[in-house]
Parts: sequence; C-alpha cells; structure tokens
Amino acid sequence: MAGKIVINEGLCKGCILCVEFCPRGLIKPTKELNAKGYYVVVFESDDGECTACTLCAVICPEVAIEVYRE
Amino acid sequence: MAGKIVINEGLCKGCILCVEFCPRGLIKPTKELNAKGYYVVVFESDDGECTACTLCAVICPEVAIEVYRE
Amino acid sequence: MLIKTVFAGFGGQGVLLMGYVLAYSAMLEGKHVTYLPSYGAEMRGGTANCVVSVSNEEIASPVASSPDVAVIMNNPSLERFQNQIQSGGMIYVNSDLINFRPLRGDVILYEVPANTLALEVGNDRAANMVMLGAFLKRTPLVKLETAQEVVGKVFVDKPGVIELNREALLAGYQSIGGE
Amino acid sequence: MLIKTVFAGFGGQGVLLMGYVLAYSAMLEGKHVTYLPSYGAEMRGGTANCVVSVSNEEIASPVASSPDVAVIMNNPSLERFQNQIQSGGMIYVNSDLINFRPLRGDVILYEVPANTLALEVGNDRAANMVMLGAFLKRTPLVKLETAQEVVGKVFVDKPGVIELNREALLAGYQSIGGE
Amino acid sequence: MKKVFSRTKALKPVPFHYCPGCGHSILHRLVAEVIEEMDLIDRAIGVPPAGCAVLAYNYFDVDMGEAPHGRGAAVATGIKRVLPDRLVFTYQGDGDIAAIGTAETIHAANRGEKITAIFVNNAVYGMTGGQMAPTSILGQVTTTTPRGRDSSREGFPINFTEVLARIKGTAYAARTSLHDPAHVLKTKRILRKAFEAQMGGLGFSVVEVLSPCPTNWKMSPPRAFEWVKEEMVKHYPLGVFKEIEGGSLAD
Amino acid sequence: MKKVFSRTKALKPVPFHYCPGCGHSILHRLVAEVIEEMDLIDRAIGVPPAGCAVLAYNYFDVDMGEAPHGRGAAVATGIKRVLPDRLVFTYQGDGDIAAIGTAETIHAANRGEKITAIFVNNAVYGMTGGQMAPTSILGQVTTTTPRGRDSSREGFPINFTEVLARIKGTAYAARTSLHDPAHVLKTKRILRKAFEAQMGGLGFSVVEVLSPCPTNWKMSPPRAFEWVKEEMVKHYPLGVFKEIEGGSLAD
Amino acid sequence: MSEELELMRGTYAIGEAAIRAGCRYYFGYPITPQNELPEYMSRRLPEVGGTFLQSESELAAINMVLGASMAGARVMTSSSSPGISLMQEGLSFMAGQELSAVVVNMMRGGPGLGNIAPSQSDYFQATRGGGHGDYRQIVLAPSSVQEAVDLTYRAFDLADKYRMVVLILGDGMVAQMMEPVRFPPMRPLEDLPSKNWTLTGAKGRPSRILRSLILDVNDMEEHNWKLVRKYQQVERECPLWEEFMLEDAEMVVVAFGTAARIAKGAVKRARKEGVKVGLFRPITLWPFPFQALRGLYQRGVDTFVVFELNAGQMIEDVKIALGNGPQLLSYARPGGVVPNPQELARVFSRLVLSRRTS
Amino acid sequence: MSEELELMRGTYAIGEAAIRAGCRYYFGYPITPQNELPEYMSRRLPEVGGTFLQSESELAAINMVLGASMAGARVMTSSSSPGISLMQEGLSFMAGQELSAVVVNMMRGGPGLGNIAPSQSDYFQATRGGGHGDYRQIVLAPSSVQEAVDLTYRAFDLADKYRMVVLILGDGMVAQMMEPVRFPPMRPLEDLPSKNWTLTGAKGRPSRILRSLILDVNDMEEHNWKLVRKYQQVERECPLWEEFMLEDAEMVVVAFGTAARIAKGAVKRARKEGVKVGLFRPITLWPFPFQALRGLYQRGVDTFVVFELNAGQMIEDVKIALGNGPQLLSYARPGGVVPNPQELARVFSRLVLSRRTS
Ligand SMILES: Cc1ncc(C[n+]2csc(CCOP(=O)(O)OP(=O)(O)O)c2C)c(N)n1
Ligand SMILES: Cc1ncc(C[n+]2csc(CCOP(=O)(O)OP(=O)(O)O)c2C)c(N)n1
Ligand code: SF4
Ligand code: SF4
Ligand code: SF4
Ligand code: SF4
Ligand code: SF4
Ligand code: SF4
Ligand SMILES: [Mg+2]
Ligand SMILES: [Mg+2]
Repeated sequence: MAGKIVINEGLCKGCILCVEFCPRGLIKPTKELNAKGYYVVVFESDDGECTACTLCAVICPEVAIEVYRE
Repeated sequence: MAGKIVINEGLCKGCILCVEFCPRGLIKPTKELNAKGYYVVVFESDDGECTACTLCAVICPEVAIEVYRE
Repeated sequence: MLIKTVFAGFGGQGVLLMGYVLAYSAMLEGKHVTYLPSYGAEMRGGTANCVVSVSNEEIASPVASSPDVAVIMNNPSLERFQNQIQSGGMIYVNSDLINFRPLRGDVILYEVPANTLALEVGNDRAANMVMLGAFLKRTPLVKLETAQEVVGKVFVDKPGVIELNREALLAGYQSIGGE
Repeated sequence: MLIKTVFAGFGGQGVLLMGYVLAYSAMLEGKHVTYLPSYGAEMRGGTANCVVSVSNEEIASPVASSPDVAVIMNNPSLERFQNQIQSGGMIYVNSDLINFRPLRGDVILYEVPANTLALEVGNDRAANMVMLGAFLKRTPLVKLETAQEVVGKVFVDKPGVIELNREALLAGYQSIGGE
Repeated sequence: MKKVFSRTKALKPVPFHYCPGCGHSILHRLVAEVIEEMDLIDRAIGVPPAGCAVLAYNYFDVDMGEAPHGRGAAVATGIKRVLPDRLVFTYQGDGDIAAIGTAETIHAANRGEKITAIFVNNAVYGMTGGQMAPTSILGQVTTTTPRGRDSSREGFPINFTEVLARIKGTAYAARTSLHDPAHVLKTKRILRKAFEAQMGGLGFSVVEVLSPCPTNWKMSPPRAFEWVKEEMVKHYPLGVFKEIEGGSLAD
Repeated sequence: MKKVFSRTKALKPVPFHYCPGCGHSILHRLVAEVIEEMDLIDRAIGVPPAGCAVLAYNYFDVDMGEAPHGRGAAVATGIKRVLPDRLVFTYQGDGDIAAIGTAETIHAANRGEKITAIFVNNAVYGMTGGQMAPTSILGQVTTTTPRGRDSSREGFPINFTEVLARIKGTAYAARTSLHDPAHVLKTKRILRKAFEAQMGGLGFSVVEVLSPCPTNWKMSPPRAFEWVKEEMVKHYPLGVFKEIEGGSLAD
Repeated sequence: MSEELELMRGTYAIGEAAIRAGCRYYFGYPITPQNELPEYMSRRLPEVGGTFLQSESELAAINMVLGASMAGARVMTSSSSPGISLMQEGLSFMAGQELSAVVVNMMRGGPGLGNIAPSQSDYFQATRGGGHGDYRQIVLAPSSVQEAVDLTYRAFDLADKYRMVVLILGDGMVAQMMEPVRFPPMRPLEDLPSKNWTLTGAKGRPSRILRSLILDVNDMEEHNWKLVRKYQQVERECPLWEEFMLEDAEMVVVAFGTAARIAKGAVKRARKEGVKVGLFRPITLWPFPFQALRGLYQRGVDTFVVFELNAGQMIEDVKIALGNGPQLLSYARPGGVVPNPQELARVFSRLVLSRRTS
Repeated sequence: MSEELELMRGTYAIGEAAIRAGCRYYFGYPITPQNELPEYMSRRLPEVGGTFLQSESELAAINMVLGASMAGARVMTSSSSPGISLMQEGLSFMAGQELSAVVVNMMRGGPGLGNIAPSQSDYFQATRGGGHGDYRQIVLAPSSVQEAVDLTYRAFDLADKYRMVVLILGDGMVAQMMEPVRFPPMRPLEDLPSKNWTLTGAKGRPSRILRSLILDVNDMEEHNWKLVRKYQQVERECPLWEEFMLEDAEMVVVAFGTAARIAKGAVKRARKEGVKVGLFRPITLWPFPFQALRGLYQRGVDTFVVFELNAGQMIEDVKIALGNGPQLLSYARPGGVVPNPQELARVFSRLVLSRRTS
C-alpha cells in the first residue's frame, strides 16, 4: 500500500491545507516562491511512509496533487 | 335581550350572507333592486325574535347592517 | 357609415356575447368591424360592457366616447351611459330589469321586456339574444339570419341551446313594431 | 509636472498604504493629487495596486496606462507592470521578494532589500514604508518629513507603530545612494 | 334601543367597490375596528397592495401609502425604520405576498421588522381576473390552469404562513378564515394579537386570512363561503403557528 | 505505480482564479467529478452565479450559461423545461440564492423543478468584498456589520436549506461541509444523490455546502477551515433534511 | 385552425401567431391589460406540445425566458408597463449574451401603477433600453390586430436572425380589441433555422459558454462594438413604416400604434374638409425610420405634428430625424386618454390653418 | 469632522456629504464598484443616530427607500448598473407618487454583467427613465470627488424641493478615486425644510394617501401634466454646466463626468499644440443644458465632438440641442475603456485639422 504524490508547483497556492491534513505529516511548507508568487509545499517522505490515502489531494483546492499507489 | 337590525339598502349588495347566517332566519332576500342594481334583503321579524346577536352584521361585507338592543 | 354600439349590463347577463355575435356577424357580412370589451378594474363589481363598431371603411378608433346606440341590461349601466349617447341616437333598455328611463328627449328609446320574452321561448338566460334581436330590427347593421348563423358557431360546444338562442333573437326582432 | 506612480504587490503587503501616504503627503504640500486603487475582481487572488498621480496642475485622469514610476513588491506585479512603465521611467523592486529583473534597458531600476531593512528597524511588516522611503529619495514628489508626519496621522489609532514606520521611511530613503 | 353594532370610524364613510360577498370587505372592517379599539387611528400607516385591495386607501381612514406589487414588506420596512413608534401594516393578496413578494416578505420577517402583514388568501389572482395564485389548490380551475392546477406542472399550493412561522424574526404567525361569523370574530381577535406583537416590539407578525372570491370562483357568495370552509381549510389549516412572548425573540 | 487520484476531465485544464484555500475550488472539483462519474459531461448544463464563482464557466468543461445575480433557479427552469432530459444545475453563493434569489429559488423548489441548486455558504458576500450575507452568523464582523451582526438590526442567519426542505416540491435537501477531507468526500456523495434525484425526475434538489472564505474572513486557510468546523456548523447543522423516494412527491 | 377570417382579440391573436411562428414556450405573470395572452397560452400551448408556465414574478419570467432562449427555444413573455420595468435587468443580460426572444409590452398609462388605459408612455424605455448598458432591442408597434399577428409571426425570425430581443409594443386597445384576422400557416418546428450557439449539452462538440461578463475592458469594448455593428445592420435592414395620404400633404402627422390608428381616421376627416394632411406611421420604433421621415422633409413637407399618447417621447426621434429645419409640433396626450378622430381632426385643421396664416 | 482638506475616496465622500445634508437612512445592496458607500454608511450612520440597512436585493432597497421617503426622511440608496436596472419599477412608482430621494449609480461597462470599469452607458436609462411611464429624474454627473460632495449635498435639497428622485451618476473612477476634499457643514435636522405630504399617522389632520394609481384617465392625464409642468420648471431652474476654454474655440468637445475630466486634460494638451478646442461639460444630464449648448453654436462654433464612455448616447441630446446646423462628431468608447488624455488630444488635433482642410 505504499504510495507517493506529485505536487504541481505551478498550480499550488501555498494554502498548506495538505500540510495540515496529511495524516502522516509528509508535506512541508517552504519559502520557495512559484511563478505566481506563492510559497509552494514539498512532499518529503521516505519510501512507504505515504499510504496513498489521497486525503491531501481531496482537500487541495487547486487540484495540484496527483496520488500514486504501488 | 330583544333586538332589531337596520339594513342600509344603499350599501347592500344582495350577497345574502346575512340571510344565510342569521340563526333565526329573520332576513329574507327580495326582488327589489336598489340604486346600484342589487337585490336587497329585508329584516322581517316579530318583536323579540331578533336576539341582537350581531352575527348578520359581523358577516355583512358592506357594513350595511346596524344592530340595536333593548 | 360608421355605427358604434355599446352593450352594457351585469357580468352574468351575456352582454359581451351580444357584442360578439354582432361583431362576428358583421365580419361574415364582409364589413369592417372592431369589438372592444371593458377590461380590468372596470369590471370589478360585476358590470361589463363592450363597444362594437361597424363600418364599410377601415375603422379608426374602436373606442366610443359617444356611441350611436346603447343596448342596456341594468340600472347602473343606464345611469352610466344615458348621457353619452349621440344626440339622435338610440337606446334599447331591458324593461324587465330597468326601473327608470332616460330623461333625454333627443334619443329614441326602445323598451324590450327581454326576460319575459326569453322566458316565453324557454329560458330567461337568453334575454341577451332577445335584446340583440330587437336591436337588429331598428339598427340593421347585419341580417337577423347572419346573427342566427353566428349563434350556431358560438354555441358549437353546447348544441342544446342553439335553437333557444335563435328563437330568442327572433322573438326580440319581432317584438319591435314596424317593418 | 505630472508624475504617475503605481504601487503593486500582494494584498497583505501594505501597497495601498504606500500610495495613500504619498497621496496624503502631496495633499498636505498643496499639490494636486489623485489616488486610484485597484478594486473588485481585480483583487481576487490577493494582488493589489494603486496609482498615485501628483501634479502642480489639475489632474485629468487618475488612471495610468503607462505610469512614470512603479514600486513593486512581488513577482506577479513585476511581471504585470514591467512593460507598462514609460520609457525613461523608474522601477523600484523589493529585492528581498522579487527573484527576477525586468529585461528593459530603458528604465532605471532600484533594488531595495525592503524586508531586510525593515527587519533591521524592527519589523519586516514595515517593508512598505522602506520602499516608500527609497522611492522618495529618487522621486522627490514630497518631502520625507511630510511622509513621516503623515505616518503619524495614519497610525493615529496604533501609536505604537508610528516610530517604527518613520524609521522605516528613513531607512529606505538612506538606502538609495547619492544626494 | 342601544346601538350594539355600528360602523367603525377607522373606515371612511364610503361604500366598498368589492364584489358582493367579497372577503376583502369584511376584513377591511375588522382591521379598521381593531385599529380604532387599540386607539391607533392617528398612529397607523397602512400599505395597500396591487390587487383587488389596491383601493384600500379609499376605505381606511388612516395614512396609506401605495407599494408596487409584492413590495409591501420592503415599503413597510422603510416606513417603520423611520417611524418606529407607529403601527405599520401591509395588506396583501396571496399573489402579492407569496409569489412576487416572497423575498421581501421572508427577509422582513427574518429581520424581525416590527410590522404586520395582513395576507388575504383567496386562492386566485382576484384583480387580474382569476389566474392561478401560489395558493390555488390542486385541481382548482383558474384562467391560467384551465385543466386544473397540477403539481407536476404548476407546483404545489404554498403554505406560506407556515414558512414565515419558521423564520426566526417572526413573532406571531396565524391563519384564520372568514367563512362564518364565528371565524370572522376570531379573525378580529387574531388581528389584534398581531398588532399587539408589533407594538410590543416583538418582531414580525403575519395573519393569513382565508377569504372568499365569489367572482373568480364563479360561485354565489354563500357557496363561496362554504368552499372556504370545505376545501380551503383542508389545505390551509387554521391556527396560531407561532406566538412568542415579550422579549423572547433575541437569540 | 497506479495513479489513484487525478484531475477529472469535466474540469478544463486551467488553474482556478480563487484565493488560496477557497472552498469554491474544492467544490468545483467535486461537482465535476460527479458529472464525470455519472457520465453526464455531454448532457450537463450549468448556470454560474454572480459571485466569486462567476467565472465557473472557465472551469467546468460542460455547457454553461450565465444568470443575473440571484436568478439561477429561474434561468435553470427555463433551460430544463426546454431540455427535460439534461442535467441542469445552478451554482450559487449564499447571497445569490438566499438573499436576492429567495423568491426564484423557493418557487422553483415549490414547482418541483427538476434542477439542482449547489449553494455555497461562506457566510459573506465574497466577490464584493466581504459584506454581510444572509448567512453571516450573529456577531460576525463583516464590512457592512462593523459592530458584528446583530439580530435586532440585521436579522438572523437564515437556515435556507431547512426552509427549502419544507417546500413540497423539494425532493432532496442536504447541508454538508468542506472543512476536512472526510467531509469533502461526504459532500461528493451528497452531490451525487442530489443529481440522482434530479435525473430520477423526483423534483428539486439542493445541496448547501459550508465553505471557507479565508480572504474575507481574514484568516489563514487552515484557520478558516477550523472556523467552518467550529462556528459555522453550530449554526448550520449538517445533514440530509429531505430525501424522497422515487415517485413519492406527488400529492 | 383554418386560414379563414376569424374574429379575435389582440392578445389571443398574438398568442396564436407566436405558436404558428414556432414558439412553444411561454413564461409570464398576470397583469392587465394583457392577461388574456397568458390565459390563451395556458390553454393552447399544451395542445401543440408546448409549455406554459406562470412564473412567480416578471423578474422570474424574463429569466426563464433567458434560460429557454439559451437552450435554443423560440420563447415569449408578455406583460405591461410595471412588469416590463422589472424585466430591465434581464433584458440587458439577454442583449449582452445575444439571446433571442419575443417580449410583448401592452403599455398602460402613467408612471407607477397608473391606469390600464391605452397609452404609449414606454416609448423611451422600449427604444433606448430601460436597462443598463449599450444595447437595443427591435421594437414593433402594431396598430391593428391583423398587424399584431403579422408582426408577431415575423418577430421570431428577426429575433433568431439577429440574436436579439424583439419587443412587441402595444397597449390595452391592441390587446383587448377584437378584429377580423387571417393567420399565417403553422411553421413546422423542423423548418426553423438551426442555431449553433445554444446550450444543449456538449455532445460531440466542445462545451459552450453564454455570458455577458467580460472583465477585460478591451474585450468588452470589442464586444460592444460587435453589438453596435449588429444594431447598425438592423438599422439598415429593418425599418418599417406606413405612409398614408402623403403625396400632396402640407402637414404630416407622425404617430404609431393606437395613436396612428386614430390619426388615420382624423386625417381622413380633415381631408374631407380640404385640409391637406397625411400620416407617417413608424412600424418599427427601433430602428426608427429616420431616412424615410427625412425624405419627406426633403420632398418639401415643412410641418410635422407628432401625435402620441404620452407626454412627448417619440418627438425626440422625429427631432433627430428632421433637425431644426421644419416646423415641429407636439400633440401629446399622456395618461390613457384616447382622443377621438373628430377631436384630432379639429386639431389638425387648426394647425394647418395657423400654418397658412403665419 | 473638520472643514480641513481631507483625502477621501468618492464613495466615502458621497456618504459623508449625504449625512451632512441630513440623510439619516440608507438602504442598499452590495455591488462593485460602489461597495464602499454602503460600507461607509454602515459605520457612520449609527454614529449620527441614523439607520443603515443592507437589504436582500436592490428591488427591496428601492422600495425601502420609497417607504422611508413617504415617512418623510432624507434617504439614499446606491448601486451600479444591473442593480439600478432592478430599481426601475420602484423609481417609476416614486415619480408617480412624487417622492424625494437620492439614488447613486456608479455605472459599469457593458450590458448584462459586463465589467466594473468606468463607463457611462446608463445615460439613456438615467435621462429617459428606464422605468415605465412619463417621468424624469434629476441627474447629476460629478467629475471629481469634490464635485461629488457638492452635488450630493445639493441633491437632497433638490429632491425635497421638487419631490423628485435625484440620481448621482458616476462610475468606478469617481467612486474609487481619492482626492482632497473639503466638506460643507453638517445640517441640523431641525433646519431641514418641513414637508406637508408625508405619512406620519393622521394626528390632528385628515388622513393622507400617497399613490400612483389613478384609474380615471382624465385625472391621470391631469396628474401627468402636473408632473410635466414640474419637470419644465426644473428644466428652467436647474441646468448646470461647465465651460472650459471656449472663448476662441473652433471645436467644442461635449463630455460629462469621467470623460469630461479626461477631455479637459486633452483640451489642455491640444491647446499647447495650438489646437483651438474647448470643453462643454453638462453637470446636470437631465435637465440637459440645451440652451447653453445652443448658445455656443449661435456664437459661431460649428464643430462639436461628443466624447462619451459608451456607444453614443448623449449625442442624441446634443443633436436635439444643435439640430443639423453644425458638424457633429462622435468619439465613443464603450465597455469600460478610459482613453488617456494624450490619446484623446491626438484625436482632437486630427479632427480640427480635417475640419480646416475640409
Ligand atoms: C409588477 C406588477 N405585476 C403585475 C401586476 C398586476 N397585478 C395586479 S394585482 C395582481 C395580483 C392580484 O392577486 P392577489 O395578490 O392574490 O390579490 P387579490 O386581487 O386576489 O386580492 C397582479 C398580478 C402589477 N400591478 N404589477
Ligand atoms: C443585481 C446585482 N446586484 C449585485 C451584484 C453584485 N454582486 C456580485 S456577486 C454578489 C454577491 C456575492 O456573494 P455570494 O452570492 O454569497 O457569493 P460568493 O462571492 O460569496 O461566493 C453581489 C452582491 C450583481 N452582480 N448584480
Ligand atoms: S496521500 Fe495521504 S499520506 Fe500520502 S501525502 Fe497525501 S495525505 Fe499524506
Ligand atoms: S493543498 Fe494544494 S494548493 Fe494548498 S499548499 Fe497543498 S498543494 Fe498547494
Ligand atoms: S342580530 Fe342576530 S338574530 Fe338579529 S337579525 Fe342579525 S343575525 Fe338575526
Ligand atoms: S350581508 Fe349585507 S350586503 Fe349581503 S345581503 Fe345582507 S345586508 Fe346585503
Ligand atoms: S374579484 Fe374576488 S377578491 Fe376581487 S373584489 Fe371580487 S370577489 Fe373580491
Ligand atoms: S473571496 Fe473568499 S470565496 Fe471568494 S475566491 Fe476568495 S476565498 Fe474564495
Ligand atoms: Mg388573491
Ligand atoms: Mg457568499
């Protein structure tokens, strides 16, 4: 059941809702600005930590997250 | 408790609601037309029959009935 | 010649129908015709009227501020229209229901006991057609036969009453003396 | 001389306040002035801007299709305004937040590390006043002192931040070299 | 002999223009009587509707100001906010209040405006000649429902007073009827309650009155009164749906 | 690896213009996903509002036709009566549906129009800059209630979905929220129910969605989501208020 | 229905003409003096598979029309002055979205509730657009029941051709009066022009948007100019008018609708008394027949009287048409008063007389 | 507040001016670009014992205004184009009932939703009455924040004096722009003119009726003529305009509001290049300053350009004023585009040049 996510930085608006709602705490805010001027977030996970539960994607307002499962 | 009513013929529109609702049946339709062209009604009562219950006046849409009591 | 007739009475008396039969007949006879009913708040309280204009030429106004002829079915309508009629015009009154007469000397008055006559042919609800018949005698804008034909069209859904109404037209027509 | 300046950035960066302090100062110095903020849907997504026009004469249009000067607080605003500035005009950028530079050679660019300087005087929320101070050095539409006076009026309900903002103005002013 | 029933002086001494047997006439008298009895003739301001009662200002001997069709609640809001100590009431037909005036009425109620809506439900658009009203009952033939009102096409008769009763700012909401003298008398008591709720500053009050329209129903007046009793009351139960006590509106 | 979450093709491949953390964006995706899953992309017609979602037509990849502010239900009625087999939905803010659109919405519901209203309750007028909405809660400071909403002046937060649930032509009425992923998922299931009620011809359906507006609430997105959960849900209980089964609407 | 003459009132005739033109949807709200039109539609539309819906208000009605039009239908609503005022926002939206529909306004007298007598006081509203923004609607003003039929029948084609709202502007007289009429044939729905812009679900084509919001000012200007060009095309292609006894007229009466009908009678009367007067009757009020009217002036007529049942509205268009060359007089009767032809003929005679002596 | 100069945005300034003029009631509904006016009123009115109420719609707002006006208050509402369209029925009623109020329209571009940029495309609606019936409203068009203050202050007196609605017609520019302003003094409520027609309860006087329904056509006509006479009085007494650099102008630009402001800048620029152009700025759009404009023509100006931020609406009034004598040109920019003075100056130069050569 291991998974991973891919964040589309261009779409991200830095709302950090994914950060807030990832039950495993795998997404982190950064001080990186994207082209639109938002601080993007990063997925930081060791293999297997992400369960591909999709909750981050479910809450992401920008449809910026894709989720993959083994 | 004897009473009587006075019908203002000029106001009467011949709807016969008073006729319908007088519990004592003291008001009668006629074939008399008033100036506006309506068939007026008459109060026909022997002394004491009318109880001055005011129901005829209460239902009369035209405020055409006044009620008197001994 | 342009003749404007007002038909007036209570709502239930079929005054609009009188006008309609006249107007329809005029159309069938190839005349120019307009029919203008009263409408809206004017009808509150149950009175109704219509103005039928018949002419050989295009008709300018369907309104009649002073009609040539009035066919009147009740007291309030007579009160309202008696002084509007053209000098030299005609007033037909339903003498069964109207208990006063116009004071004017410059109009011709026809008294038609319309309810009585209608009862005689079978039903006093046909009093309107009696009045129309009487009207056609002295205001021959259309032929009696045309009106009778139209009655057939108007009551196409109630064939039972057609004959009655035709007879009522005739009774009214015949009730007025002279040619 | 009519000078139009656009102040632009994110909503929270105090860009409207920069413009307001400039406009107010110009008013106090007896100049003609207009201040036109962006409004409505334009502000959705959190960006904001305003145009301040200062002149010795009546001002026709408060709009600036090509401003003389731009004071820019974030990337998207620089992208949007960099090509609108008059040839020969000036662009002040907050070099702490803006990670690219306009390609044009025909404008004068001032880089102001506004957040850093603001932090130095006490709080990086005063970055806007640093930018305004810098702006006033090379675009001396009003005196620095006037702007500092206005800051006192603007923050009359928060006296605690007045001094900070005055110092930020000064820090910005001094950050730009030359006279 | 003592006069025990005579014309209230809150009505001007002029005959009504309404059709014979029309409920509007009865209700006018009741409203006027209550205004007189509460001694509010010189403090009442009425807002007549577009509808058969459009000429209500010819009858009520109090200040009256016309509203566009359906906007009575908004107009009354404007008056009342300027003159908070006056009695301000609207008089509205079912079309007026429950069709075109839906939004204004619901929001005046929701704001708890201290006004009273007198809502005459005659199940048709009377003035315009008997078209379907929002309150026309299922199966009822009107000039715009020649096949009878059908819920799948024309929707349902709307119980608007119940809707208003559930709005928070409503202090008093009741439905009553005019179909016989007893109900006429009851209607009067209910009108008084509604006015009292207003003058007590409790909130919005509404009284729906089931009222015969013999003309558009094409019935004799006695038959029309019966129809109210037999058909309308079935769809529109009588009663007081809400009555709050002094001060209890605040959340 | 298998992709288990990707963008629905009922959304055009363009970024949203909404503020960071705005509920509109989430809800757009949900609606689009349901349309795709029900295989209605080529049979859906949407009616966007005036409101922050005015540009919804830039995102939904289905036919979209604009309505004047508040008139969504009337516009959708017009569309649906012409094309009875299409999915017709409105997307409306709280101001749009529950203030200016009150009458149109209630009467569309009352007629049992086979349309679905998606009603985004963010307790403010978002697009115009954060004025009081009919749904603003008591005490809430907005740009037109600088002292906080006070029921005696500004009336009560209106529970409009409950009002609609009690209207006879309503087949489905529910309130849901976006304040965490679980509720987002639940919202999607409820949207599907509402669309199914429509396509099943059962009547009017409405889904009220409690939705954060970080910008006008002046909160960070996470804080705004919390506020929905803690404050809004108190005033606006979640749940299905009405759900009728096939054919049972007829009286 | 047959193609014989029938005696019909204006409202019914308009309803029937609409149905024959392919209209299958009617949304509206009662108001005198046009109640018989929705009433007719409520009976008749279901017979032809159409939909009649009595809306909760005029505001709802025009927005239902807007929706039905987006969905591609031939659709109609009708009302009278106050109700039409309530539709102004919707009409502006329909113009912005370029939607077609037919709207009937049977005008009444006075601002506010006024009265229900024949009147023409919504001329400004109809021709200038009572709603906001730069837009126009085609305004057709019948003066007989037959013309009401013919113009209504045509209105739907115009509405579809130009993607515009067409307004039939009448009054209680045209609405209530019965006259003999002959109907044009029933249009089979299959023969109606197809539309490539409607919202029907994106089946086999990209999804569509119909909207009036255009945030970018340059795009908005472009859109407005596009509308203007369309309106200019209509101004070239659509003006309609009637000329009556104009050949040798010394004075021309300009009047439309009911007023024109009365004026025609008055012209005939005045002619009998040797007064050389003629009638110019705009049938389209927008586009106003400027050219044709100007032509009369160029042909030498130097006195014009504008007769209208309002306080003087169309006279502005006549002024614009004629400039300050000719003598321009106003005979205006606001409030529902319909003078009779005799009275009007006297006015004309007096005017011509005073013109001769001056 | 002091009588010093303040830097204030148009919406706030209008709100403050209204309060100083004695306005204590505001009913309105949000719409861009004038939201800050209701917002200001929501803060400020309670401070002076007044009432701010956010209504459920513009329809409700105008009818609340109608009610408050009947009750005798100085009352105001404000909106922008679509919202003003929704008020047309109410405005017609207010005219019929002769009620006074001040209504602010901060216009936006395009029909329908359009956009929120500065535009002048509600000129027709404002000056001809978008509602039904024969009626007018006084229309004041400020072109600076100070003028917005002065006109608003005056508007309440005009409204009371003539028992009319006074419309302040601006746009996003006037609404949103800040400029230095000086406020007139606060009017004590006791000093406001008393009214003998309001509904306050029939205490010590006969009961009163305020209505617009007048069923009898002759009475209705009488009422309409009474309104017309009042409007004629306003036409005599109230026109306002500004003349700028007209003395030796070969060409006159006619523009109002925002457009006039830009035009003034353009005139100055063009003058610098020797182009003899001047500006005529109507301040009251109704009554339009016909006489004054005609006077210019009589003084010999033979070329007029109408510059407006719409597709060409005021030009009709200019045509009516000038007839077909002078050369009349239109420079119209619909949809919210505000050209800059430079651009406009070029247009003027070109026009004057072509005039000289032709
Ligand atoms: C805006 C507007 N639309 C329509 C009308 C026409 N109209 C007048 S009264 C009325 C409805 C009357 O019905 P109701 O409110 O039930 O009152 P009733 O006459 O039955 O007492 C209508 C539609 C109007 N005056 N104004
Ligand atoms: C007739 C009309 N009035 C007002 C407006 C301005 N307006 C646009 S959106 C809106 C309300 C937005 O609030 P809401 O419906 O709650 O949607 P949100 O933006 O919060 O999603 C208003 C008042 C308008 N466009 N049209
Ligand atoms: S899929 Fe689940 S576990 Fe993985 S990052 Fe997203 S929220 Fe965290
Ligand atoms: S939820 Fe989406 S938009 Fe928000 S921070 Fe995470 S990836 Fe970015
Ligand atoms: S008072 Fe009573 S008893 Fe007497 S007539 Fe009237 S109803 Fe009959
Ligand atoms: S109730 Fe009144 S109006 Fe009716 S018949 Fe009796 S007296 Fe006449
Ligand atoms: S139509 Fe009906 S409601 Fe109207 S007055 Fe007549 S009976 Fe009364
Ligand atoms: S203002 Fe609020 S509702 Fe509108 S886009 Fe921003 S967050 Fe969303
Ligand atoms: Mg009714
Ligand atoms: Mg909202």
